[in-house]
Amino acid sequence: MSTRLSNAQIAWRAAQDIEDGAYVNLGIGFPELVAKFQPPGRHAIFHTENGVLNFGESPPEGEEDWDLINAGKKAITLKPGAAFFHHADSFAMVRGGHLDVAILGTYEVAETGDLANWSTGPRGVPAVGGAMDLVHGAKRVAVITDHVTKDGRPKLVERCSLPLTGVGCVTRVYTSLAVLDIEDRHFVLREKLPGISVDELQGLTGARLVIPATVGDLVAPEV
Amino acid sequence: MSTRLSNAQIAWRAAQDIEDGAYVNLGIGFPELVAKFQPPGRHAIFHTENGVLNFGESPPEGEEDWDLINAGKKAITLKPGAAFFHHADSFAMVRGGHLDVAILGTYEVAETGDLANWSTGPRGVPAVGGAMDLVHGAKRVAVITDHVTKDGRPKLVERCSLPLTGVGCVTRVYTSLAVLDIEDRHFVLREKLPGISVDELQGLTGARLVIPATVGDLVAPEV
Amino acid sequence: MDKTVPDLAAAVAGITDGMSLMVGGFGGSGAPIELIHALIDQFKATGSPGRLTIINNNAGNGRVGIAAMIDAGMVEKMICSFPRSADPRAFTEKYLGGEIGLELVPQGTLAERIRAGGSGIPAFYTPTSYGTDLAAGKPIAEFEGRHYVQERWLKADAALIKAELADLLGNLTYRKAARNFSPLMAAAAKLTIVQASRIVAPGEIDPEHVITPGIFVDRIVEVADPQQEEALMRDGVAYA
Amino acid sequence: MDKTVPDLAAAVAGITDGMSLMVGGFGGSGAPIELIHALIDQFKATGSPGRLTIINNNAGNGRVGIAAMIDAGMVEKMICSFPRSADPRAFTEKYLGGEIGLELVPQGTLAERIRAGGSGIPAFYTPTSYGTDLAAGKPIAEFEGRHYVQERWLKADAALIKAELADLLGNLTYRKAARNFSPLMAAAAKLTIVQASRIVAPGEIDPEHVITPGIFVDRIVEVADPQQEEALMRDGVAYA
Repeated sequence: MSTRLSNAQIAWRAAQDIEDGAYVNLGIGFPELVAKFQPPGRHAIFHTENGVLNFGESPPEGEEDWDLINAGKKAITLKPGAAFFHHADSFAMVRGGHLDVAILGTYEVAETGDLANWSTGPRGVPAVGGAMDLVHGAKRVAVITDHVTKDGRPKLVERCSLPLTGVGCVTRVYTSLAVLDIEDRHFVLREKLPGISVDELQGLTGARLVIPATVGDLVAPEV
Repeated sequence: MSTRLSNAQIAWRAAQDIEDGAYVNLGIGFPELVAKFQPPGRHAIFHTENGVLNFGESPPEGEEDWDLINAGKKAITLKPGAAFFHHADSFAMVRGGHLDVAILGTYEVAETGDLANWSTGPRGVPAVGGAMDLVHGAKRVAVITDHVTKDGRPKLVERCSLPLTGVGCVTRVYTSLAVLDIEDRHFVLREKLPGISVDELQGLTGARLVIPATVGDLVAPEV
Repeated sequence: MDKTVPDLAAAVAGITDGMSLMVGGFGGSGAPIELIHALIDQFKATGSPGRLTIINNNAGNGRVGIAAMIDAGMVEKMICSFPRSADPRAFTEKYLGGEIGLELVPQGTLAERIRAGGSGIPAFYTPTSYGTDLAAGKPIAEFEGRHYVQERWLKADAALIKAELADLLGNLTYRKAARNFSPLMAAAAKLTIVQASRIVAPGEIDPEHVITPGIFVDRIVEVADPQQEEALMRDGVAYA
Repeated sequence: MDKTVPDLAAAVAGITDGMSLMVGGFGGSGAPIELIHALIDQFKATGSPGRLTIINNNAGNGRVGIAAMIDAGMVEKMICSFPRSADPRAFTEKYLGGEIGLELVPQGTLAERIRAGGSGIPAFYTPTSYGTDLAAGKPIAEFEGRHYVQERWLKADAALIKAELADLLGNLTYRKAARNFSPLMAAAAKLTIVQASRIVAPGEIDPEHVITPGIFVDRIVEVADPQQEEALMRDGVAYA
C-alpha cells in the first residue's frame, strides 16, 4: 500500500462526499480533478466564476471555443440545462451561499478554519482571483491538499503564517494521509490511511488532532 | 387668453424640453400626458420602473396584455428596440443616474428643490412606490403642477409642509402659470403667461421669485 | 436531477406559521395566483400557514391572490412599496383596523434589498429616502459630499414565483414585464417555489436566454394556463 | 436615434490622458481587441491617451490587447483581481520595476463594486476579504453576528465592450461566457463604447433576450470578425 494518496486519489475521495444534484465550484488547478471522479449515478452541477452553470469536460484539442472557458481560462463544454450570466450574478451565487460545496487547494489551513491559499508573501506579483469570495461562498468549504509541503513541513497548522484568504471558513480537509473535519477550532480526525499510526499522523500535523472513538480507514482506488 | 394652462398644456410645455433620444421616466398619472406631446422628429425612449424600456402607447381596449404594463398598471405596447429587465436592473437605471429626465407631479415643491409628492399626512394608507427613487434618478428632475392648490394655496413654497419625497432634487418646475428653474435655493422665473404680471405671480407663490432681466412668454397651443 | 413536483399542494407544502414569504409580481403581471390559492386551500383545510409576512410590491387587489390571503386572515404583516390598487379593500380595511402591519419601502430600495439578500450583501447605501420619514432611525453616511441611507438585506423563508418556461433543473424564463421582482426573489428565499406555464427538458432553453439559473430554484410545478389577476377581477372572483 | 459610429478611430475618440477605463473580458473571452488596438493606434499617432487606469479582471496576456497597452506605456495603474496569465510579461516586468501601479481586488468584490458604480450604490458590505490583508484600512461592521468589509463603488470615464449583437439603439447581447464583466462595466462608465460582431435594426433582438439595454450604451462600431486573444497569441502577434 502506498504511503500517501496521489493528487488524483485525494480528488477521488473528495468527490465521494458530493451529493447528487449538488452545486459545486472547484478551484483552479488541482481541485478541477474532482470533477472526474463523480460516483456513478450522481450528477453535480458545476459553477465557474466567469458566468457558467452546468459545464462539462474539456473539448478535444483544436475544437476549443475561447468564449467558452472556465475560471482557469481552460476551454470547457456545456451540458444540457446550462446557463450563462454576468459576473455580478455569478458572485451573487457565490457570496449569497447558493453553492453547496466549494473545493479549494491551499498552502496552509489552520485548526480555526482559517485558510491561506492566495499569496506566498510579499515577493512577486500578487493575484487573488475569486479565492476570497469562494471561501464565503458555499454551505461547505473543503480543502484538498498534500498533508505536508514538499520539504516536509505541516500544511495543517495552529495558525496560518501566510496571508489569509479567509477566516474560519474551512469545514473539511482532504489530505494525502487523512480526512479531517474542523469543529470547535480543532482538527477532528475522521479517516486516515490504514498504514499510518495516529502518532505518526500527529507528528506530520502542526496542530493537535482530536481523535474520536471511531476513525475510518482512508482507502482510495488506483485512479 | 386663458388665465391658466390646462394640464395638457403644462404637459405640452414640459415635452418641448425633452431632447431627441432622451431616456425619460414619467410619473404615474398627470405626467404620463407628456408622452403625447413630443415635438415632431423627436423620439424619447420611455422607461417604466417595472422593467421596460422603449414602450409606446396604450393598446386598443380589449387587446391588453396584462404582462405588459407600466408602473401605473396600465396596459402598454412596445416600440422596436424595447428591452425587458428585472426590478433591480430597472432601479439601477434610475438610481445610477442613467435617465436624462424624470417628470413628476407634486403636492408641494420648495425653493430648496425639496419635493413632497407621496403623502398628504398620517391619515389613510401610506404608499410611496418609486417616487423616492425617481427623485434621485435622473440628470434632470422636473415637476409639472398647477401653480396653486384647488383652494388657492401656493404649491411652490419656502419649505414643504408635507412629508418629503426627496431633498434638493428638483431643478425645473412647469406650472399652470409659469416655468421656473431652481437655482441656488431660489425659484428663478424663466417664463410666465403673458396675461399675468410678476406681482400677481409672486402673490400666488409661497416663496420669493428671482426675476432675471429676461422672462419669456409662456405660450402653449390648445391641445 | 428533476425539481418538478406533482401538483400545487406538493409545491406549497412546508410553508408554516410565522414564515416570511416573497411573492413575485407587480400588480397582476407575474403574480403566481395558483400557488397563492393553493396556499389558501391549505390554510382553509388545516388552519396553517398563518401569521405570514408577505413581501411584494403591492398589497393585493380585489378578492384574489394576496388580497385573498389577507381576507382569509393568513397575513400578519406586509412589506411593500405601494399598498394601493384598483380595489385595495382587503388590505385597507385590516390596516385601518390595526389588524395588519406594514413596512413601507421605496420600490427601488425594496428591489435592491431583495437583490442584496440573494447576493450575500448584508447592507448597502442608497440616496433614496435620505431626508424623508422613511429614513427615520437608519444610519446615514456621507460619500463624496452626498448623504446616503444604509439599508439592510431582505431574505425570506420561501418565495412563490411565476415563470413562463422552466426546465427540469429549474432554469427559468419570464413573460414580458412579468419578470419584475421574480428573479430577485428566487435568489433571496431559502425555498423557491415556481409555477411555470410549461416545463421543458434541460437544453430546451438556450443558455443565453436563461433569466433565473436553476441554482436559485427548489420546486417547479406546471400550471399550463395561469389565471391573470385582471381577468379574475373583471369576473368578480373572490377566492378567500 | 442611431448610436453607430463609422469606424474604430471614431469609436475611441475623446479618451484622454489620465482617464479610468473599464475593459470588458475575462482572459480572452469578451476582450474588445479591436477597440484596444484602435486606442493604441491613437496613442502611437498622437502620444495620447496615456497615464490610464485600466479596470479588468486580468492585466493582459502576451503582447496584444491590454498587454500591448502596457507595453506601449499607456497604463499608469491596473485595478484587477488576477494580474497573471499564460504570458504575463508585460505587466510583471513593469510592476516589478515599479513602473505601474496595482490595486488588487477580489474578483467578486471587483464585480460588485462595478455593479454598484452603475447602480448608484456608493458603498456596500461584503464578507469577502474580512480578516485578510486586502481589507486593510477598510471600515468593518458587524451584522447578525458576522463581520463584513465596507467596499466602495467603482466607476470609470469610459468602457470598452465587446458584444455579439447590437441594435442601433445600443441594446446588446453577448456570446457565451464572453458576457462576464461587460454588462456591469457598460453601466458603470460615463462613455460606453461597444464593438459588436453584427449591428441590427431595432426590433431584431427579442426584448426578452437583451442583456445590456441601450440606455447604458453610447457608441457602437461593427467589427464583423473580431480577433480572439488566444489565436493572436498562438500566432505570436505583438501589437504595441
